Amino acid sequence: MTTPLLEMTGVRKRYGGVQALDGAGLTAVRGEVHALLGPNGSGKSTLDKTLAGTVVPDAGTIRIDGAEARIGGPRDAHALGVAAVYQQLSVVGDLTVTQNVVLGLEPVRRLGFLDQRAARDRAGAALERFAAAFSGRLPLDRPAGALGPGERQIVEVAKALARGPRILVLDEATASLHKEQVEVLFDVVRQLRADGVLVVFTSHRLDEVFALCDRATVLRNGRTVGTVELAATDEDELVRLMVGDAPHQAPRPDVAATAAVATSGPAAGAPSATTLEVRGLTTDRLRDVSFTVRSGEVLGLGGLQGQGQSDLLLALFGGAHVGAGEALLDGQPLPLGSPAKASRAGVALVPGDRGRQGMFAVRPIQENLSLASMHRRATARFALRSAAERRAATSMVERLRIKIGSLADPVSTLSGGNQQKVVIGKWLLDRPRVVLLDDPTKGVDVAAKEEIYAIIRGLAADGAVVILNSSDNRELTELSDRVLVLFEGAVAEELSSEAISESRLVSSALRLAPGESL
Amino acid sequence: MSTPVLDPPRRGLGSWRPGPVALAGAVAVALVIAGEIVSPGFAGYGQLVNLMRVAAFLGVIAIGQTIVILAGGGGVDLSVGKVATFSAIIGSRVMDGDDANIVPAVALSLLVAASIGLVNGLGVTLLRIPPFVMTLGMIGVVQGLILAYTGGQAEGRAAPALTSLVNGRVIFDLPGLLFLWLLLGLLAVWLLRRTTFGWNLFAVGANRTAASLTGVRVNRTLILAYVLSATFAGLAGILLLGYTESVFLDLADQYMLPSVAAVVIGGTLLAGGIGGYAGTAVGAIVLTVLQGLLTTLDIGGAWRTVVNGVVLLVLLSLYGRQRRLRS
Amino acid sequence: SDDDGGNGGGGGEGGGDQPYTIGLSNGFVGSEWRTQMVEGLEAAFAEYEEEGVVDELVVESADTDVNGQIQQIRNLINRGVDAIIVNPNSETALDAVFREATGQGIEVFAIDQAVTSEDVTNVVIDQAEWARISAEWLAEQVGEGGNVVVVNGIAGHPANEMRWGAAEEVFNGAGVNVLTVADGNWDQATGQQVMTNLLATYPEVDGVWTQDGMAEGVFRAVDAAGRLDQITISGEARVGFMRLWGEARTNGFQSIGVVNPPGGAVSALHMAINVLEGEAFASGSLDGNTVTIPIPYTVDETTFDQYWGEASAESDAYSLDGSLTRDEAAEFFE
Amino acid sequence: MTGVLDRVRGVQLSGLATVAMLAVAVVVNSALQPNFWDSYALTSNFATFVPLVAIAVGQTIVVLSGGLDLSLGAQVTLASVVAVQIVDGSMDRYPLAVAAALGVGLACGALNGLVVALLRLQPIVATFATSFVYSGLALVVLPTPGGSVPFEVTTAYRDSVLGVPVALLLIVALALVWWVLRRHRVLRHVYAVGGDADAAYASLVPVARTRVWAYVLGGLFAALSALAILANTGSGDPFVGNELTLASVAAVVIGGTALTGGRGGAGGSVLGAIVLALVTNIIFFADVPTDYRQLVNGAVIILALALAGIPALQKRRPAA
Ligand SMILES: Nc1ncnc2c1ncn2[C@@H]1O[C@H](COP(=O)(O)OP(=O)(O)OP(=O)(O)O)[C@@H](O)[C@H]1O
Ligand SMILES: Nc1ncnc2c1ncn2[C@@H]1O[C@H](COP(=O)(O)OP(=O)(O)OP(=O)(O)O)[C@@H](O)[C@H]1O
Ligand SMILES: [Mg+2]
Ligand SMILES: [Mg+2]
Repeated sequence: MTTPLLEMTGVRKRYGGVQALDGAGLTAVRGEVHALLGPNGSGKSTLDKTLAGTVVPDAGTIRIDGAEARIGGPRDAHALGVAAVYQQLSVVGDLTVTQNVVLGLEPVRRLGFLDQRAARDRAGAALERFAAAFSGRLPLDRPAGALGPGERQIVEVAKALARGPRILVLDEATASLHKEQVEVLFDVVRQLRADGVLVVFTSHRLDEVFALCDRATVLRNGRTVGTVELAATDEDELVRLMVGDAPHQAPRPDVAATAAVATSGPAAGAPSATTLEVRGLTTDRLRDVSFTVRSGEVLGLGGLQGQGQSDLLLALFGGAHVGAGEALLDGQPLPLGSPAKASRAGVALVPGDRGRQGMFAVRPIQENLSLASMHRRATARFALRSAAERRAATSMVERLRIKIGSLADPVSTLSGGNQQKVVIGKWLLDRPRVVLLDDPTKGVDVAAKEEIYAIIRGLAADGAVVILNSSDNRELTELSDRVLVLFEGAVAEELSSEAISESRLVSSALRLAPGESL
Repeated sequence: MSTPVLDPPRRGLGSWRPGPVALAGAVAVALVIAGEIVSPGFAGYGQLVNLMRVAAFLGVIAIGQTIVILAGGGGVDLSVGKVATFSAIIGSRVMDGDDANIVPAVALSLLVAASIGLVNGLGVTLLRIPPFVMTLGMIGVVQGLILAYTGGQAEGRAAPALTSLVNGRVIFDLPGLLFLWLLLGLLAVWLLRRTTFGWNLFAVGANRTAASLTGVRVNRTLILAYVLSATFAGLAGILLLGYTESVFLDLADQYMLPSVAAVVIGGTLLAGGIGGYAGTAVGAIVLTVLQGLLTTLDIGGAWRTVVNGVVLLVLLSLYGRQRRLRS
Repeated sequence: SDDDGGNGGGGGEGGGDQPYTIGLSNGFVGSEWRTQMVEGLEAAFAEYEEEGVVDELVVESADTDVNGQIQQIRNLINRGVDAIIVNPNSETALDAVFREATGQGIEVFAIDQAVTSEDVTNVVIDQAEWARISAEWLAEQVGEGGNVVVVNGIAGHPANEMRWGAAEEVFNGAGVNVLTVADGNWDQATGQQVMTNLLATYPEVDGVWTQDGMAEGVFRAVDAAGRLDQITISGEARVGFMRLWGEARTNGFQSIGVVNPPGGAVSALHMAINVLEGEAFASGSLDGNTVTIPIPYTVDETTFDQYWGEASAESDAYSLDGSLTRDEAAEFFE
Repeated sequence: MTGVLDRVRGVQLSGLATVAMLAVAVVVNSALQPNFWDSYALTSNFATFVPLVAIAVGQTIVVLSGGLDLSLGAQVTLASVVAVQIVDGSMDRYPLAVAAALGVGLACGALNGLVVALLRLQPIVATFATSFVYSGLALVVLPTPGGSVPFEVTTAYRDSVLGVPVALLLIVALALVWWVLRRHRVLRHVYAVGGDADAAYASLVPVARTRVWAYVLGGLFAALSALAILANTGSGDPFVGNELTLASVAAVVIGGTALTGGRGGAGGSVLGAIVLALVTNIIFFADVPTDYRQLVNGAVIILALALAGIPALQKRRPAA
């Protein structure tokens, strides 16, 4: 066997009290797409970052082409031919797409003056391969901040490619992409493989892993538990590797049954019948959306991502400017235009962008969980009682099985999946009547996903109105009672429960006539 | 961590690091000891009480500054000094040396201060003027108000009751001012750690978008923060009036930037969302002790200024540091 | 005239061109002293106005830096004034703009703080003399070998340096020990805090020499330490301080207040009118470009009752004042 | 897609808002001041603008990098007193004095960059601390006002070439320097670091070095401001520049640059500085009663700050 292109061994990294990596390793050869898998918080991103130079490990060796590599920063990694697409994007919103693609490696003339034409050419060349993923012309001169999340993700990939890497790290690079964009990306990755590049690929979507990757290394609790040939492995086995030998944990029944019951205050009791009726809702990005949902129902939102699903949820929560239309909750008009009022009317939103919209990274887990509902427990809605707050938060931590050290730790120290549970948990304490979920399992591992599914079902069972947007058609199929397929901000089709299937969702999203197949 | 949390963070013994409050406290003690060495008498009981008394004004002004800075988004209130001055000027004119007028005088001063804070808050939220320049502009406006109100001649005098409240010795020869400060400090800590307002404030400072999408009334919280800032500044002005007994046109102006420095030395991040008042209070003491120490050093004004800057830098590098890019 | 026609008004046309327009440039408003200065000038101006000698007083008064004051003066030039009375923010940094003014035939008078420019007539009291009077008094009180501390204004500020230079000489000559020199920013509250620190670390102090705005703060600090009977304070001629002084007199407290008159602006106005009328300074009244106006009077034990009687109705911030009469001003001219 | 439109409109608007304010200020000022367009008035006005314009350009660069420099005014003071001590009235030594001023700006900027980028102190308080160091040193260098600038320099500064004030040419030159810098890699990196330091770091931008550069450039512009002040005042003063600091921040914001960094440019700040200076003029020539002038001035400045923010207001309306 030839020397592996990349060999990482015994990598350790500690963050305060958290041992993120505890002797992790990864060995891969050139011309390979190597999956890096593991549950949330298992250390995948941290391992990727030690390779890309943004994290300096406490211990461990990295060999590239057999030679020991000292990677003290991104520049060292670059010199060794490593380029990375991070889970947290590194696109600068105020710079144009071109400027982002060449950032840090700008072509210059004499004395460091920029060569704008060369920059444009280079960016154009890098984005050319993804032309199919952009609807119109390549947005070379647009500020990156004006692009949609999927487009931004593509720019990020193009930026990494423009660096001509020997090793390309893709950390959940498909999380914000819709199906076609994923296909374009996969084609590019396959081309790179053919050119001898090593691609380290992390995703929680196992179908993608099987479709693209050759081998997979699995991390658990910061340790490498094994590397498998994917051709000789099935999904169950992979899952078993990821979650360990412990029997695949089914959600505890009490989670489903009582998830929506707040700790203090009257028990929810018999589910009251609630109806949400939306009439002619029109915003910048929505056109005349109307529908009705009843308590106990999960209404799915399907279609290509970016067709207005997130905007619909945001608008119902008062986070978008509403041009026309109204929403009635049990016949009472819902105040649109103020999230504060919406939340007091009993609406909850689990937003799509957890980091930006859902959590307070530097604040303790305690506060993150308490915030939405604390006024209910406070004396005169003002003075907090710490015991009550702690009890409420602890109950949620237990119920959702959030893996934490202490309630006082900043929520940023949790893994992505556990952060997501905190974001959901804060609303469960508020006993919402309408729950709006925007891609609630994005970046969440298999086990946590199942738990979140149970929570969603429990909410509906308790009589809440649930509206769920998901980029994962399987998830929609599994959870929804009905699905509204959106296209360009309007309802293109409504699928009743019998009609919901993954293939139907795909074809409907692409606006193919029913029956016509892909 | 000085973050107001309900239970203390668990730390391994090996990773123990003094929090900003402890560190700032240690610095204060070190400065006092250094002071005693270079000029004996500096650590005497009477002098320590005096230093604490002087620190109290900065400490009270910095309550509001802490609140505003915690609110994030570049939050800072540069108008605190001017507002304190204005409040003292109003208070002095209305009470005019008569105990009977204390209540209306204080009420009017605080009301005017709070309204200035309200305007700051409205400018920052509704007009979206960056706090730094909004409150900077407000300095000019308040100075204008002072001139228009006084015609350039401050009048009146502190009421004797106010003076004895501030300067009078209560127990252990401690002036009433210190007990007032303690009371206000506890109020501030309670407000930040144990009220919905406090937690909303931290949330707004940590992530404004997320706060709004969690149902927090962001603008209301911010406006209240600026109102509180100006009100505490106004209160400090009144206390300063009790201390000096008479006012003049730039009585408290010099507290503008030191109030920010006290907050930062106390470990609160200017980016918002992290910190608390306990640190600020110690920060105010540190700065005051430093000033006292520099005063007693006979090194000439120019070098004294240089030393002041250098020591400030050292203090800041002990704590107020930003996070690294590389972990 | 070298005037390029830009400025209106009567600049550059020589004397006797009534009525005159007078400009005032004041670069600092954070003090009552300055307010008194402006108000005094306005009152004196009104008298001339009634006589038809002058028609407009253009006041530029705002907190500003040297640049801002340059802009103030340029605005006055553009306004076409005949004379500018300026309380300068810098001894030297306005030189160039003063040349612009005189280049357009405008007469410029500096008050309170002398400037270096040859194009300007300084109408000021002798700051060194002002400091010397109180320093000599204090030196006498504490006696040879006595210990004093000093609470000064702002280090590097010309008036501060001039005053302290003179006072230091007095103390050296009298064998008085200066324990330390601290800065009180010409600010009562700072003065009070600084003095409190000094009292703790210099227990052996017998006297304090301080300058105008800070004396009241110093007094309160010494009073709070209960040491008014041991420590002599050089005070100021301001109502606030004099009230404290008067109250403490019954216990034998003594002090001194040398008047630093805001009315200097009025004296300068009289001079300006004379100059605009074409009068020339008498030989001997000019020292270089400086007319030194006498210090009006000094408040001390012997004169306290007299001056307190006149001033006690004023507010605390009121400075005892004095200015030349028109006749006295005329004596400086040929 | 509306996002893009909003954005493009926003960018143009923020420039437009400043230009509109300038236009209004000029119209109002010339209406109130009959001789506004006369040669002396023009020359003297521009002569007053240059120091603030220069320091505002420097502040812009620091702000774009995500920082703030509260010591720029003290740097102006220090650079000016060092230069005036060297030149001491002699034209022969003027080039040396210019070099020394720039050297001071460079050194101060480097120290600020060091404490902010390498020690990672928070810019507002760190530069507040260094401002003590610089203003203290200025007093050491020049304990009391004095020294003189060569007559040739002060005269040339007030002169005009073919009817165009030299000071105006200097302002144009400053804008030109900015225009050139914008085309340099360092400025691109400044924008990236101010926009998103983490992203820039991960994208191979030398973040710390870029921050140091931003403060150094700020210091160099402060030095230029010092030279302009010297030419304007003709002599040295150890307090001369200190109050320019806060005004420079106001000019930056009125010019449409975001204090959060990464967005804006010095072109706006140049106009913003001029607007600020004109406001003072307007209030003077409008004969606002003395006691109310400062009030009106403050209110007008807040109004200008609000107007400068309107484009951002429109841009931000759609949530998320
Ligand atoms: N900057 C940090 N500070 C503190 N703890 C951290 C930090 N980054 C990661 N961690 C912790 O390290 C562990 C590993 O995190 P990492 O992001 O590598 O997990 P991951 O496998 O990528 O998870 P996910 O699938 O959710 O992305 C987690 O427990 C996380 O909480
Ligand atoms: N998330 C919150 N943070 C802080 N204060 C809150 C929050 N939610 C509500 N409050 C406070 O509670 C007060 C009352 O709110 P409101 O009347 O809308 O609640 P409600 O809908 O009546 O509550 P409930 O749902 O329990 O009946 C508000 O003025 C607000 O200050
Ligand atoms: Mg990850
Ligand atoms: Mg409610």
